[in-house]
Amino acid sequence: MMMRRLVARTVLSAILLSGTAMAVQAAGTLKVSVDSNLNTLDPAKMKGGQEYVAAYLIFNGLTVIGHDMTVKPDLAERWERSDDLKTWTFHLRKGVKFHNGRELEAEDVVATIARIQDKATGSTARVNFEIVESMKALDPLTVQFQLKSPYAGFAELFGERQARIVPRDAVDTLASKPIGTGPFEFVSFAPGDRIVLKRNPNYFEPGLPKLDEVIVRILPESSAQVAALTTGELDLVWNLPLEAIDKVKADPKLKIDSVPTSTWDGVIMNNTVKPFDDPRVRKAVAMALDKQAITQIALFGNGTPTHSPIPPSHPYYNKDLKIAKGDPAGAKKLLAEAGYPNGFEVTLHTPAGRATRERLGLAVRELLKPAGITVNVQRVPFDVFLKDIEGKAGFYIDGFFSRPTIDTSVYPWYHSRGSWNTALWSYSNPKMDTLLDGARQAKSEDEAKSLYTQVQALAVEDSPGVIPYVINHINGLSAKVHGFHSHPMMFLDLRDVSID
Amino acid sequence: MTDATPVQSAPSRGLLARLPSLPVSLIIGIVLLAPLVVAAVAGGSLAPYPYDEMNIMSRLQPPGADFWFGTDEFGRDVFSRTLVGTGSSLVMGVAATALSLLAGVPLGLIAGYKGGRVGEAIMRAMDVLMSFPPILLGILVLAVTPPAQWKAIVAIGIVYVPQVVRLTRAITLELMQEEFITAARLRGESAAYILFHEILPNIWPPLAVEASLRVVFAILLGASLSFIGMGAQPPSSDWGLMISEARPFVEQAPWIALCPGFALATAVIGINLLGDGLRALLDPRNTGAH
Amino acid sequence: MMTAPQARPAVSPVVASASAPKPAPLLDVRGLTISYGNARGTLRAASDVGFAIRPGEVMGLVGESGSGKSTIAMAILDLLGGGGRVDSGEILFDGTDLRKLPASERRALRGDRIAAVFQDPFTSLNPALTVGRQIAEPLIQHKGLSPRQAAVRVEDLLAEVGIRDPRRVAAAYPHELSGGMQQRALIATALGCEPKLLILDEPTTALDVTVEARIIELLAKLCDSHKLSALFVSHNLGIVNRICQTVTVLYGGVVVETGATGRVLSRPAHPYAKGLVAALPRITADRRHRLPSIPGTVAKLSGSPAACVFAPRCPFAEETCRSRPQAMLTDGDGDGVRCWKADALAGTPWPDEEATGLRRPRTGETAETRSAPLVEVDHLRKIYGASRSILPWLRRAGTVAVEDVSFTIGRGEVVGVVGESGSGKSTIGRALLALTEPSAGTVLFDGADLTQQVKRGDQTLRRRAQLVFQNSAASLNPRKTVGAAMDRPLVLAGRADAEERRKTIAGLLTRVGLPAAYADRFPHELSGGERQRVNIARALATDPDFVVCDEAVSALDVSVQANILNLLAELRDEMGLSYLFITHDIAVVSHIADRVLVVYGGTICEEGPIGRVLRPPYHPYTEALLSAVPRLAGDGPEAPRILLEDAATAPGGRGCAFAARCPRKLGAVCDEQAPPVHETADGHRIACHIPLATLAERAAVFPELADADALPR
Amino acid sequence: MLAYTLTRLVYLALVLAVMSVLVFLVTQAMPGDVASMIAGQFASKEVVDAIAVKLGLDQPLIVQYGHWAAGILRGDLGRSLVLEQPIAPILLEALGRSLVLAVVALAVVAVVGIGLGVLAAVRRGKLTDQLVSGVSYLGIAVPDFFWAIVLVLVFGSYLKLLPTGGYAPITDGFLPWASHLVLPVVTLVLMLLARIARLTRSSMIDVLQTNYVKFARAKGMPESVVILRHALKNALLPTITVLAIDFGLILGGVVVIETIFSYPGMGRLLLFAIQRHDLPLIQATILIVSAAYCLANLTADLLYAFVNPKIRHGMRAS
Repeated sequence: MMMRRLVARTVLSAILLSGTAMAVQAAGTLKVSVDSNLNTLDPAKMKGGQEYVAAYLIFNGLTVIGHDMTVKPDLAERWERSDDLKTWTFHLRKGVKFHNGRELEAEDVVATIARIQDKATGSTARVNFEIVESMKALDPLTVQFQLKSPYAGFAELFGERQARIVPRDAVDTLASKPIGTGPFEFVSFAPGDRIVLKRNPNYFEPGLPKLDEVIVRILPESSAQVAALTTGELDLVWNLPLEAIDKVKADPKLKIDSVPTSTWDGVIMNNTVKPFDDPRVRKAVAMALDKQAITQIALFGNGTPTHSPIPPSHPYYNKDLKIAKGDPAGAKKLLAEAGYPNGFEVTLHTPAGRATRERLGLAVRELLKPAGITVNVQRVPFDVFLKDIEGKAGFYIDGFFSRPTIDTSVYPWYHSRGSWNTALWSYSNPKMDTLLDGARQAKSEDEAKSLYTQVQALAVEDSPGVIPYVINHINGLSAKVHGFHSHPMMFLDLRDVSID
Repeated sequence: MTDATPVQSAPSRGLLARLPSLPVSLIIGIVLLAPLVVAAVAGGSLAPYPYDEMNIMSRLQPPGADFWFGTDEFGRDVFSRTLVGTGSSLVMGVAATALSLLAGVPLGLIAGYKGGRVGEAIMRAMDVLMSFPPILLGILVLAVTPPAQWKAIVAIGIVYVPQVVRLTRAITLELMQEEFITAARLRGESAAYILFHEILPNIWPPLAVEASLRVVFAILLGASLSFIGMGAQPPSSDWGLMISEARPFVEQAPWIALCPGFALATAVIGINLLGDGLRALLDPRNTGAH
Repeated sequence: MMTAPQARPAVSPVVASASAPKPAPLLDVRGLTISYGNARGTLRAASDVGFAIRPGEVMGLVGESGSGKSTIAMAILDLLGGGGRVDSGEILFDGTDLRKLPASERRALRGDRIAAVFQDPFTSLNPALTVGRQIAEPLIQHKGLSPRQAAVRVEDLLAEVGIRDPRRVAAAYPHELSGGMQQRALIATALGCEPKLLILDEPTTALDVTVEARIIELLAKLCDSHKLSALFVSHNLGIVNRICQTVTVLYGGVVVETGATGRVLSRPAHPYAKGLVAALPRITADRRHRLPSIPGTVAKLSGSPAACVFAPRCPFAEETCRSRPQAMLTDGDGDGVRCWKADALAGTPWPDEEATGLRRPRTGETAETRSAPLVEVDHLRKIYGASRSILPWLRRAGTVAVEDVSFTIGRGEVVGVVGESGSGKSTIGRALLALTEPSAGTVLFDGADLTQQVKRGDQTLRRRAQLVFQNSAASLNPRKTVGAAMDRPLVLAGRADAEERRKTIAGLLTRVGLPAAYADRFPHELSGGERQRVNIARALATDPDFVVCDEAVSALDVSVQANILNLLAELRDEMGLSYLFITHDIAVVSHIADRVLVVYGGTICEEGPIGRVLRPPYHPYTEALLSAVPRLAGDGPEAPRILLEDAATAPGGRGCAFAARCPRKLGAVCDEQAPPVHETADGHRIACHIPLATLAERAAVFPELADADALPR
Repeated sequence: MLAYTLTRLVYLALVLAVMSVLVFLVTQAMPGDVASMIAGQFASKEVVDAIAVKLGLDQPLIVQYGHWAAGILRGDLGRSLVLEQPIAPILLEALGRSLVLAVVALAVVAVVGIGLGVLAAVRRGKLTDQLVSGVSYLGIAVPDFFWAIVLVLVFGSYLKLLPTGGYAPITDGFLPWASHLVLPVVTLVLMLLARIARLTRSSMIDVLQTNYVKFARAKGMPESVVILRHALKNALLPTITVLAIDFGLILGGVVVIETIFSYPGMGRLLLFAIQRHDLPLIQATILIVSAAYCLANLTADLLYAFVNPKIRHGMRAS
C-alpha cells in the first residue's frame, strides 16, 4: 500500500517536473534537433540537410569549406596542382584513424571517389567527379588525380557534402552503421527518432571535440522543436523554423545564431515549354515579382534578395543591377507583346512539406495575379516531385543548397551543358557559355569578378528562372551552449562547442 | 397484441405541426447547422475579403475590427477563409458519404438478398477492405496519385463502403426474415421489386441515421487527410488544411487554428445532434416518447 | 344475492364480513390506481383495483393483453418501469402498507418475503452468470449465507423443483438449459428464502404445452407443501382453473369480477367473463358450430372510467352502462362483480351467434368426397445447417427439421399440424409453399412440383398457394397502406385497371369483415385482430386454392382468436379453400381441422381424422398432449395428466423421435429402430412400437367424446 | 470455440494473402519510383536504370511478388531501399512504440470511459448524464489534431510542463519515458473516450431494461450488485469489441497524432516510407499494420465470444 502510494507520487511529480527532469543527462551531452527523418547515413547517398548534419559529425573530407567559405585542409594537410590545372596531388594527414581503429590510407580515398563515380551508387556528387580522368594512391599517404580538363576549383570539390572519405572495407554497412574519421563516433540510429553519437577519443585535432555525446533528435513539428528548446529538452535547434525566431529571441535563456548563405529557392520556368519558351514571358514573370516582398512572405525577412545564386555577401555580387520591385503593368505590356494580352493560366508545382517553398509558391500566385497570370498551386509529394516535376513540368518551385565555390554554384545551372541546367530549365545562350567557360580558367580574382558580374546581368536579362533570394541559415540554441557558429554551408560544426 | 388505440403514424403529419414534439437534439442540430449550410452555399459572397487575398502589411494580425478573426501568415483574413472553407469541408463529408452509400447500399442489398456465393464474395471483399485501418486506406488511395480534394472524397467514400455494406446487409437479412417479404415472395414478386419496393424503404431510416454519423467521420477523416497534405490543396481554405498550416504559428497567432477548429466542432456537434435526433424520431420504439 | 345498482365503496370490506370468518389476508390491495405517463399524455393501466389474497391461497389475476394485470404485479414488487407510477391506493402486505415503506425496506422484502417468477425464463436469467450463482444470490443477500453454504442449499432447491442433476445444472449457464429447466431454476430462486408470497407473472406462457403442464404441477405442489400464497397472473383460463383457488378478472385496468375459481369459470357473472369463457375453443365442443366471440377490441383509458369499460363490446349494454361508471358489487363470500345487470343476467349465456342468425352454420359437406388430392407430400426431408466446407472442422451434418414426412391434403380439406416448438411443423408449411427447398422428397401441388416451377421463375402456380402468418404486425410492410399491400397481388395477376382493382380490394376487405376505408390505413393504425384480417384478405387477393395458416391465431387474445377462427372457417366453406393449419394448440386444431397430423421431432407420430385422433388408441405423445390441455370447471372431469420429462437431448437418431421423453417407452428398441406404422380404419395411423391393441386399452382423455358421437366421422 | 478460432484464423490468412497482393499492386502503381528517388535530383536515365537493376526492380512483377511473399513467409520482411537496413527490426521498434501508446491510452480510455458510461446510464436523464454527454460530444466534435495542437500550446508552450514531441526510450529512465507519453495519450483518450462512454451508456441502458435485471431486482439485490454484477458484465460486450478495434487502430499507427507529437510509431514510419517511396518498407508496414488491425478485430471477436458464455459454448453449432 505504502509502496503503491509512493509510486503514484513519484509518477505525479515526474510528470509535473519532467520539463526540468529532462535536462538531467551527462554533462557533456548536446541535444540537437533536425526537422526531418534521415534516409541514410552513407554520405555518398545523402541528399538532405539533416543528413549532412550527420555527415559532418561522423566524417571528414580531404578538404573542408571554412566558415569564411574558403577551402581549408582537412584529411589532406596540403595539396599541389600542376600548372595546367589537370594533375592534383593530395598529401594525407598522418596517423588519422577510422572509428574502427584502422588508419586512414590513400586507397580509402580512391575507393571513396570510385564509389561516388559508380552510377549504381546513385550519388548526386557523381557529376562533380566526372571530370576525373584517373586516380591512384602513390603511397599510403598520397593520392593523385588526373583531370580530363583544367579545373581550378578541384580542391573545393572535396569539401562537398557527399565526398566524405569512408573506409573502403566497410562501405556496405555505412547506411546503418557508419564509420568515419570525424569528431564523433556513431552509437545508434533509430529511424524517425534519434541518432546517438559519442566523442571520438582519437580525433586528429588535438583537444577536440569538447562534447562527450551528441544526440540528434528527429522532430518534424516546428512547434515541438521550439517547445523542447524552451523547456531545455533540446540544446540546439538546427535550421530553426523561421516563424519561431521571434520567440527564441524573446527568451533570455535562448539565443539565435545566423549566417547568410548562398542557399536559394527559385521559380523555375522550363524554357522549352510553352509559354515559357518565350523570353518575354519569362521576363514578364520576373518583372512582376517583387523580390523584397517575396523574401518577407517566404522567409519572414530572413534572407536577402539576389539576382542569381551568387549571394549579395559575396565579392562577385553585381551591385549595379537593380533588384526587381514588382512591376505588374510592365509585365502586362511584355505579355501582350508576347501574344498574351489577357495573360494565361498555369499550374505551379510546389514540393509538399517544404514550408518556405510552399509560401514562395503562394506568394508567386498572388504577385502574378495583377499581371494577368492565373496560377494554380499544386502541392506534390517529394518523391513525385523528383520523378515527374523536376525537369519535366513547365512551372515549379525548387531550391538548392549552397555550393562550395561560385563556379559550382553557377556553372551547372547556367551553362548550356551544365548538369542541373539540362534537367531544370534547359536554358541556352552561347554568350553565357563563353562567360562561364572563361571564368573557370580565370587567372585572377578581378578577371573572375568581371566575368561573373556579366553572368549576373545576363541571368537577369534572360531570366531562365527567377531566383528571388538567398536564405539565412539560422540556429536556435540554449544560452548554455558555447563556441557554436552557424556555417554558411549549413553544416553543423560541433567541434568547438561545449555546454555548461 | 390487440392494441385498441392506434398510434398516430409518424410520417402522416406535417413536420411543422409536429415541431414542438420533435426531439430537442434535432432542433439544436438544425440550428447549429443552418448557418454553416448558408456559409457553404454563399460563402464567397458573404466573406468580407477574398479568401486568398494576401496582404504582407497585415500578416498575423490578432482579431479586431478589420479582421474579425485575425489574419494568417500571408495576411489573409481568417474569417473569410473559414467561411469559404465551409463548402469544402461539408462537401467533403457529404459527397464521400453519398459515394459510400451509392456503392454500399446496392452491394449490401445484393449480399443480403442473394446470400450464397455472391453474398459471400461481396462480404469477403469487404473484409479485405475493412482490414485496412481507415486512414491507411485513405493514404494508400491518395498515394497512388497526386493529392486532390476529389480524390480525398473518393478515398473516404471507399473507406466507408464496407461499413455501409455491412449495415445494409444486416438490415436486409433481418428484413428477409420478416413475413411481409415472405408474403411478397409468395405472390410471385421479382427480386428487383422485393429489393427496391419492399426492403429499401425500410432500410432508409437506419441508413439515414448511419449516414449522418458517417458524414461526421468523413468530415473528420477529410480534415485529417488535408492535415497531412493528402486532401485539399493550398491556397484552398479547407478547415483541416487551415489548421495544419496554422501549426507553426499556433503560439503567436492561435486564432488561425482556433477559428476553423471551432467551425469544425460546430459542424460535427450539429450533425451528431441531428443524427441523435433523427434516431429518436425514426426509432419505432420511441414513437411519441423521447 | 346481489343488490341493485348504486354507488358503493369500491373495495369490499371482505375482512369485516361476518358471515365467513377467514384469516386476515396476506396481501390486500386497495384502490390501486396506476398510470403510465409520457410527453403525449397519460395512460391509465389500473383503476381503483382491489383484491385480497389470504395465507396459503393462490389467486389468479386474469385478463387479455392490455388489461393491466402485469402492471399490478410489478407495482406490488415496486418494479414499475418505463414511466409507470402508482397514483393512489394501498398495498398491504401482512398488514403493512408497502407504499409507505422506504425503498430500501421494500427491496429487502423482495426476494425474501415476496418472491417472483416472470414470464420468460429465456430472458429472466442472466446469460453471463451460472445458474447456481443466480439462485444463491438472494440466499447470500437476505439470509446471510456464505457462498459455500448457499451452494449446498442451491442443490437442495434444484432437487426440490424436480431437477435430477442439481450439481451440473448449478454449474451451467442459462443457455445450456431447456426452457423448462430454466423456469425450474427461476422457481428455485424464488423459493430460496422461503417467501410468504409468490408473484407469478405468466410463468408458463412461453413454454410448450407439455412443459407447461409439468411446471403448473410443480407450482401447485410447492404452493401446497410450503403453504405459499401466490398471485398468479395469466391470460390462460385453463391454467388458472388448475392452480388457483380464487380468481380476479381484469378488463381495461378495472376489476370486473372476482370470486372462487370454480364459480367464476363455470358461472361467470360479468358479461365480459361470460364472453371470455365462451370464446375459449374446447376440444369437446361441437365443431360444427361457430365459436362464440366478443366483437371489438380492448379499450384503453386515459383517466378514471366515466362509464362501464366493457360497454362498447357488451351485447347486454344499455344506455345506463354508457353513462356512468360501474361499482363493485360484493357478497359475503368475497365474490364480486362490477355490473349492475349481473343478477338479471345470471341465467343468460353469452349470445350464440348462430342463434342470433349472424353466421351460417357450417355445412356438413366433406372434403374427401372430391377427386385427387390438391397437395401430395412424399418422403419430405429437410436438413438445416448442413455444411460441406473445405475446412474439415466446419463440415456439419446439419439439424434434421423434417424427417421423411408423407401426407396429402384434399381439395377443400383442412389438415391440422400439431406440435411443439422444434417439431418441424413450420418447416413443413414452408416446404409446401416452396419457401424452403426440401433436402429430399417431393411436394406436388395440383400434380406439379412447385419447388421446381418457382426455381424456373414460374410464379403462376405459386400464387394459388398462400400463407397467413402468426405475427400479424411483421407480415405487413410498415411503410405501405393496407390497400397498397393488397394491390400488388392483383397487379401481378395482370389486373391492369386501377379502378377495378380498388373495387376488388374493397370487396375483399368487406369479405373479411373490415370497412373498405381501411385500404388507406397503415398497418400500425390497426389492432392485432384487424391486421390478421388484412393478412387473410391479402392472401385471398391472389385467389388461392390452398392456404397455410402458420400459428395464425396463436398471438391473438382469446376473444379475437375466436373471431379469426370463425372467419377462416367461413372462407373455407364459401370458397372451397384447403388449409394446412399449423398450431401448437390442439384445442384450436380440433375446432377447425378435418384431419390432424401430430408431429414430434420432425416425424409424424399420429395422423388421422380429428375424431379418431381425439379418441383412443392414442400415440403416447398425442395422449400426453391431450392430457395437458387445461380445462375449465364445468367442462367435465379432468383426466389424469400424463407428465413428460423435460427433453434432455434434441430428437434425432435412428429410433423413435419421441423415445427420450416417452412415458411408455418399451426399451432399447425405441431408441434403435424406427417405429412401425399401425393403420386403423379411416386412415388413422400411429407410428409406435407398442402394439395397437395395447394402445387401444388406454382410457379416453375426453370420455365425453368417446360415448357421445359429437363428432362426425 | 476452437473450431471458430481456427476458422477465423484461416479467414485471416486468406484476407492477408489477398491483401498482400493488393498492397503489392497498389504500391507498384504509385507514381514516382524508388530508383529515381535514390538517384536524386536530375539523375540521368542510366543511373536510374543501374539502380533499378541493382535492386531487382527490372524483373517482372510476378517474380518480384514471389520473392517478396516467399520472404515474408520465412519471416523476412525484406530490406528498406532507402534506409538500406533490414525492415524487420525497424518495424518491430516502431510497432513496440505504437504498442506502448496503444496499451497506455486504452487502459485510460477503458477505465474512464466505462466508468463515465455506467454513471451516465445509471443517472440517465439527470445532470450527470448530461454532463457526460456534453463532455463526450466535445471529445468527438473536435478532431484529434486540433486537440493535439491545443495541448501542445497549453502544456508545452505556456505551462512548459511536458515535452511536446518525440519519444524517450525507457532506458532513459521512467520519468522521461512517461512524460513523453502524456500528451499523445491524452489526445488519444480525448479522441476515443467519447465513443466508449456513449457506447457503454447505451448498452448499459439496454441491459438495465432486460428481464434478467428486472429479475435481479425482484430478488432484492442492492442496486450496486444489479449494476456491477448483473448489468455491467453483459453491457461491456460491445464495448470490448470497440476497444479491441481501437487497439488495432492505434497499433497500426495514428498518423496525425504521431506526426504532431513527432512520435516514432507505425504511422510515421508508414508516412516516411510513402514519402520516400520505399516500396518494401511501404509494403511491409501496410501488411503488418493490417495484420495487427485484423488480429485486433479477431481478438475482439474471440474476446466477445469468450466473455459471452452463450457464444463460448454455442460456437460449434453456429
